Amino acid sequence: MWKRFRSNIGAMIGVALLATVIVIALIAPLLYPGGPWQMVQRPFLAPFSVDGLPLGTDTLGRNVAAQLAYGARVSLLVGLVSTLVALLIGVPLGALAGFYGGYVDEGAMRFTEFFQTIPNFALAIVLVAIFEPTLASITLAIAIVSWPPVARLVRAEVMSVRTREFVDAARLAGLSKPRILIQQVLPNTVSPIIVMASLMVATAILLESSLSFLGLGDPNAMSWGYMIGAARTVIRTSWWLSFFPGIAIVITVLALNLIGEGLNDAFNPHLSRKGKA
Amino acid sequence: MKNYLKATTFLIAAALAAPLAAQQAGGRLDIVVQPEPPGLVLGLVQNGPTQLVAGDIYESLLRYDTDLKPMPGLAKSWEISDDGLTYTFKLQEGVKWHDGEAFSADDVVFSADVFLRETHARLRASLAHVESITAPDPLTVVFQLKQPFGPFINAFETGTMPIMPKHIYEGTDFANNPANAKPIGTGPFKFDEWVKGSHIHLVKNEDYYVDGLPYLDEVYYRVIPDAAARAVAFETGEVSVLPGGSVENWDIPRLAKMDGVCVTEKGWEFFAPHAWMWLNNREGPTSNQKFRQAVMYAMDREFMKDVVWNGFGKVATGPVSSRTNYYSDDVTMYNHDPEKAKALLAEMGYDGEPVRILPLPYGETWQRWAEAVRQNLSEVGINVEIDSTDVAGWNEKTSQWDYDMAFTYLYQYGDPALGVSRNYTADRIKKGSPWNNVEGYENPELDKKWAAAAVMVTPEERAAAYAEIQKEIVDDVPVAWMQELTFPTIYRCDVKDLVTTGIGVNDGPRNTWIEK
Amino acid sequence: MSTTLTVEHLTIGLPEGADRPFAVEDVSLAIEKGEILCVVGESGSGKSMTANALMGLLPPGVTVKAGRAMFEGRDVLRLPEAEKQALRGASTAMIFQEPMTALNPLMRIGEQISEVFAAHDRFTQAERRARSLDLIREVGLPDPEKIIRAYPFQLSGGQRQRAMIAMALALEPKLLIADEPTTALDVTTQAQILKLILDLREKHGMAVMFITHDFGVVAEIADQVIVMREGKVVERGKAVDVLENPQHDYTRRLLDAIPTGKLPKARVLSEVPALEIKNLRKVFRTGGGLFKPVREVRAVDDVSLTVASGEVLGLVGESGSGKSTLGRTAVRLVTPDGGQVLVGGTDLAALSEEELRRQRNKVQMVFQDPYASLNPRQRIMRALTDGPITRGVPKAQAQAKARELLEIVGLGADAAQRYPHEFSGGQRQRIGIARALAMEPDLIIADEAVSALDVSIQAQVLDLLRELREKLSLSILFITHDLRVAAQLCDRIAVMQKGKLVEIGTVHEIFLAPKQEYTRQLLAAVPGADWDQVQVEPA
Amino acid sequence: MSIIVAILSRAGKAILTLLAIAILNFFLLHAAPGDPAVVLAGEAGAADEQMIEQLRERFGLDQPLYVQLGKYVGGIVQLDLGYSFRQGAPVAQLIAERLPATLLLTLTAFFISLILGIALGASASARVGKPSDTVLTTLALLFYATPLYWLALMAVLVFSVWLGWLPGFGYETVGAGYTGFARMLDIGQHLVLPALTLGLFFMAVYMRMTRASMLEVAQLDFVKTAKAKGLSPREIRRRHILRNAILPVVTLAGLQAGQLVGGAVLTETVFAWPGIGRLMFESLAARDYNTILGVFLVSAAMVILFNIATDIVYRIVDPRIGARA
Repeated sequence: MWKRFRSNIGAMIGVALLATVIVIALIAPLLYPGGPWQMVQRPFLAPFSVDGLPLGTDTLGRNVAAQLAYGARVSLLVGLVSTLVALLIGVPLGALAGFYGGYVDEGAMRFTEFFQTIPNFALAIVLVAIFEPTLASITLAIAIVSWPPVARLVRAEVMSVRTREFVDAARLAGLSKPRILIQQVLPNTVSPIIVMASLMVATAILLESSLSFLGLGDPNAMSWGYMIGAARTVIRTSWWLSFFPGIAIVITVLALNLIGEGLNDAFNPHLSRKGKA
Repeated sequence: MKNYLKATTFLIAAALAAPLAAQQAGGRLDIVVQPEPPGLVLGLVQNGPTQLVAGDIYESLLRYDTDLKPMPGLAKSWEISDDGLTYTFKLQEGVKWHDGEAFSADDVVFSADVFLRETHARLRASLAHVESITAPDPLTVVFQLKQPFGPFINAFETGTMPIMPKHIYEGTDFANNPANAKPIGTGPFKFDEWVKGSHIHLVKNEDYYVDGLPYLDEVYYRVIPDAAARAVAFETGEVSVLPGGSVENWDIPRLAKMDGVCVTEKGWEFFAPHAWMWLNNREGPTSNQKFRQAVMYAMDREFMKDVVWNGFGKVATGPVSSRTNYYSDDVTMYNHDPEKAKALLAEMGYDGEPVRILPLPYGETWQRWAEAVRQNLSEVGINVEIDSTDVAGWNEKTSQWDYDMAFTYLYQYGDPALGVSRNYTADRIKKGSPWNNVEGYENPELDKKWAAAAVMVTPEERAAAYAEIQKEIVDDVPVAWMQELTFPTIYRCDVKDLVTTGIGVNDGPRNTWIEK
Repeated sequence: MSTTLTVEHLTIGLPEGADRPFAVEDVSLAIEKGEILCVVGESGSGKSMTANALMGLLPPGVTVKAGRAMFEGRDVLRLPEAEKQALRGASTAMIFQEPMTALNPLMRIGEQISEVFAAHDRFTQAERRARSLDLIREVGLPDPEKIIRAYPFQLSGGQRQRAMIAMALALEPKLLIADEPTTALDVTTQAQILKLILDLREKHGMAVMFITHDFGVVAEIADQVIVMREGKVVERGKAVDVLENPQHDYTRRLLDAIPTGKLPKARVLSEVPALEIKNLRKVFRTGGGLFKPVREVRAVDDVSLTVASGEVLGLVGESGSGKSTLGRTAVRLVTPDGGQVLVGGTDLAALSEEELRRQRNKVQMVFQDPYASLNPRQRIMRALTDGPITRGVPKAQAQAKARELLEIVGLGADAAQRYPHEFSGGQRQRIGIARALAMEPDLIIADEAVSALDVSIQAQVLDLLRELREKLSLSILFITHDLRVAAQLCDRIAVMQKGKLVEIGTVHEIFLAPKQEYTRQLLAAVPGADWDQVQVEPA
Repeated sequence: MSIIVAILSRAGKAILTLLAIAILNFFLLHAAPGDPAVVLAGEAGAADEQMIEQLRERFGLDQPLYVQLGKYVGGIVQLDLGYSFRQGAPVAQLIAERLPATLLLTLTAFFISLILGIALGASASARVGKPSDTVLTTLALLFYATPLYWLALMAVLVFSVWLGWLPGFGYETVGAGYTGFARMLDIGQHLVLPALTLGLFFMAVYMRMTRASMLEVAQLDFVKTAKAKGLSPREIRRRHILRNAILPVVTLAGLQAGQLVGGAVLTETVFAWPGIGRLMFESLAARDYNTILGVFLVSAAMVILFNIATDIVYRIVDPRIGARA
């Protein structure tokens, strides 16, 4: 599997890009000890116009490069944590629905459908507005609107794995149902969940940036969406203020997608297999 | 005083009565309105967007020039008795409501005494000084005051006392009157259509009582929710007027540089929007006077004005705007002095207890402003966090006193007694409103002085009293005064006579014409 | 007779990284007009690749490296794609193994047939329809008017395969290639389809290249046979000669491995029952909702039978006969609607969920699919010890036992540390057997335990079972669709049809003197039944 | 027949779902800090307690929560969405005024994205591995990774400001007085940028899905059958692969309807499109509960309609569904 993944050029590009973003996020405090909010120079300096400010300054004279680096922390954090939370909701729900079937399934699926019926971005906006924009509320809101596909996926996977004969064998071995679900069934649904999770991180980053863009970001956390939102009114005079964070989002989301696709191909070799005797 | 007022107004009235030959009739004007007004009946809703649009439809008795001197509105002349207790207005002749009914003094009495007393909180405060309102004849209205109240002459502005049609509203539930969907006023433009989310269309009032006015055939108020899109709309010529606040400040220089674009900072004199941060005087570090002073010294308000507001406006020196009557600059000046701020903090023994800043959720400028303040404060060692919320949350938090420092700005309506004292006297400490003494400042000495100054008869007495108040209160720093705001109006230069009064475009394009 | 197709020295290369360089190596063959050539081999022998190459249907990456295939005077391997396309469906036609998936599920049968005409631009719309109806009639499908409008899912497996054949025959091809067309079908259906192919050959005189793994089928229809192994032809000749007198070792092994009709001698059975099933009933209900009617299927309908201690009871039936449900009910993977399942005096059917878990070890199962029956994410050791440890066997003891069992089933103790994907299908079935044994059951239910295996592997697993039967005196309920397999291993055979027990008796009784008509039909349908008369092994 | 039954049963479920949404959101909104009376009073430029009390009474906010809920749900059952005190009009009327714009936007974006996505995905799959496939998939990946609003800003900048080809915002040319076809054309021009911006992301999604699905279906046995019949690759793709491949795409499109309607909020804001998404966003800041709830209900109903529509398409394309039920 690793071999297949490693031989996928797109996926390796994705890994390289994501690794770069992660490293930048990690060493941001070392690179820019003054933090992202420090006003270091005149506002609206164009990129490369002043030494030491390769990406210019923003509306308050803050270093765009520093903002980007710190923004990576927030974007990645929100993306990861919200995905984890979404998995924490979606996986158990989907697993129970798929494994026990019947009324459990019916109930869980109604619940899921219910959440899928509410336009998700609108719900996220309302949730963030209600809980007030903090990193926690944003993360939670994103998780709440993004778990239903997880539940559906896990349910479908569990239903398919459940009918495999080794599950019957486990029952015959006298294993209890919860144990079968956790030990036998769930480990076999991990691959598609990983693929989906990698794509969800990407979507979560986009969602966070959209919320920030609408002014529903955490004002104490520098994020890329915040940067674009703050810069959209000066997009005509200072293109770099919205361009660079936009590119950062595109690159990160792209990287995650490439990785997700690479994982998918690696997990499902039959789609890429080129014929066998 | 009476004569002084009359003399000026008549001069202006004369000037307006004889329009210059160069003025051309016809044409259409597109003005941005942001956000979309909740309703257009000015007697029910008086917020900015509503007044911007409804200011064309409704009128009051007076208008005010950029020096806050009254001019004729629905009243062609007025008289104030020497004891300052009787205000007598002579109304214009031949005025008709947009539905064709005749306008009379009864409408004025109904509006001020019945309708607005019920619906208009701010006016209600001024009307508390009024003994009676009467209409001795169809063209005369008399306001009889209980005691002299100098600022009362400023209460006849359109947004403060819009005259509503009695024949439509009398005896009805004002808020739910079906006629609210199609507002009827006496103004230069009539309501035609409101496409929600898109635009409001007004057409020329052919029967307007001033001959030859208005010049324009129609006015469109365009709803464009995004600031960047509004700028684009102006550039592409979709709209030709951007009222103050329509675009972010940093876009103004760019737009101003374009060919055929004019910018004016006039038109906000009457409102004199004054921005400050409420500092919660009740609890936390902000309850300490030294801390509040430290905040003042810590902030580089000149920088903020130059960078955040792109140089528009003026750093505030105290509670009264320099554009408002009775302003005094004989006060302590809080220049940017971090060392002094640190010293004050050390003196009070500030222990690093975090304080929250609640920015005003009115767009990027305000957000940046809060960020700049946070940065300044953190530089002197104050722990600051920005609280974020939307308009409703801001209202809730400020009116429930759930904040440490909260941005706000308020109009001053030309007189400290109308728009300043309400924020500092102890009797105005009331939960539930973000417009009163939200900071919880209590100073009984000053309370008395505020009260006395309001009812003094001569301007000279009042000026002296207010100067004293300002000197004292600035040392106390009940709130952190930030800046006198100006909201430059950007317009195409071929739009002439757009801003002619102290309330600018809110007065409606009554005299506006387009050069062809 | 003239030769329809001549293949000379055909070599097909596999893409890099495959397990061997060539799928097919130096294969030559010829088919006369009206002749049926059977290409026989196990999976991976290259028999299907050969067929695909002839049709120009090789998967991407797989290419013809050498050789030629002369058909109608042209080398079909070297034709430009457009000409290959014109040839396909018109002069050469092909039918496939899985009638379930070989038809487009979203198109009506009629459309799919007349599409052949459209592809080759023949006939008018009306003629196409008329011809489609004729074809449907010719392949023996009922009610052509209805079939033409039916979707594949509305047809049974056999009907679908007939529809496939109708498509293949549409333009009267000179060569029909049939790739395991009956493997997925029940025996009786298989017999009918084989007969249909024979009839059509008779009528149209086309050459047929018939690919199969089953020498029984070969015996039924072949004129000529070639046997392939790992891409090479190992034996060729007339069908009779190859069957009667195989020259090559591999052919002989294949023929031997086929569970022939030779009946083993009868054994003396114990009186003690290992399993008693009494009046067992199971009804499946599908649908049922606000607007949907409930559909009932009586999968097991009042069945009673006994498996004696040490006995192997064969349970035989076609798909849908309820034999698997009976097996699953007996281990209580399915809870019956009525009746008893007595194992050592305990009624499994009546146990509570909790009680059942404690008694689970009494009956164990060996499953059909060697790939699905082991958890790919667990080491073999886990699979073999999970059950015993749950039962309270100390871990060390369970592991020792597991190693021992792996030795017994012929894999060696070190297999315990490996993952399932490291094993072949036959090895996995051995692991499955070891897993069942680890529970020390009173009874093992083997549900089609050898059906998914190649014949030679099948033979090895059957040998193992026979060996274990002796060594451990196992009681086995052996469920299979294949009478020949049942005959090799079982003491008695029970025949099921549509949920009911039709007949039960010793192997000799069933094979030599079947009492029921259905049993006789089943026996007659076994491919190669004529060739391979039932013999009783001398005692 | 079975389609009608299926729709009826879905509609029944939908009504329950909508009620549940109403109740959930009712509690969510009332949990939000911010009192609509205070906001409204605040907007008036001044507020005193008398006024706020007056407003509370008018809104019914002085009553216990359960009474408010009961009234609201009671109203909904009678198709009454309540009254917006901020806007001074019945919510149903407010929404009705804005709904056509949103429907036009989302439907156009939906169909553009679905049709273009499927077409491009199919053509990419036909050229799999070739440069044109690489270009298409890379583009799709880029659209997929680009924030919607950013794309919108850029689109306005390029096509409206720099090139001047298309209007950058609004629903129609205000005051132009167009009627009939001219008006349709005018609205159409205004629609181009928002619909494309909203649709591009989903187009990318559907394109990738179609491509993958086509490649997967191409491996199936019946494709081999079709080839063996002598069909040309084009016909095989069109008649056999595509039809089977779009089924999962259609399902996905139905599932993503919620995202599409949600995405309209952003698009409507950037393009000043007078739809219900913007109405909701603006009402939120004013705590105009009834309006927000109304928009939620209507947009959820839209999502359900999209679902039913894709369901019908699915049933038409796939004969197995109706028969199985």
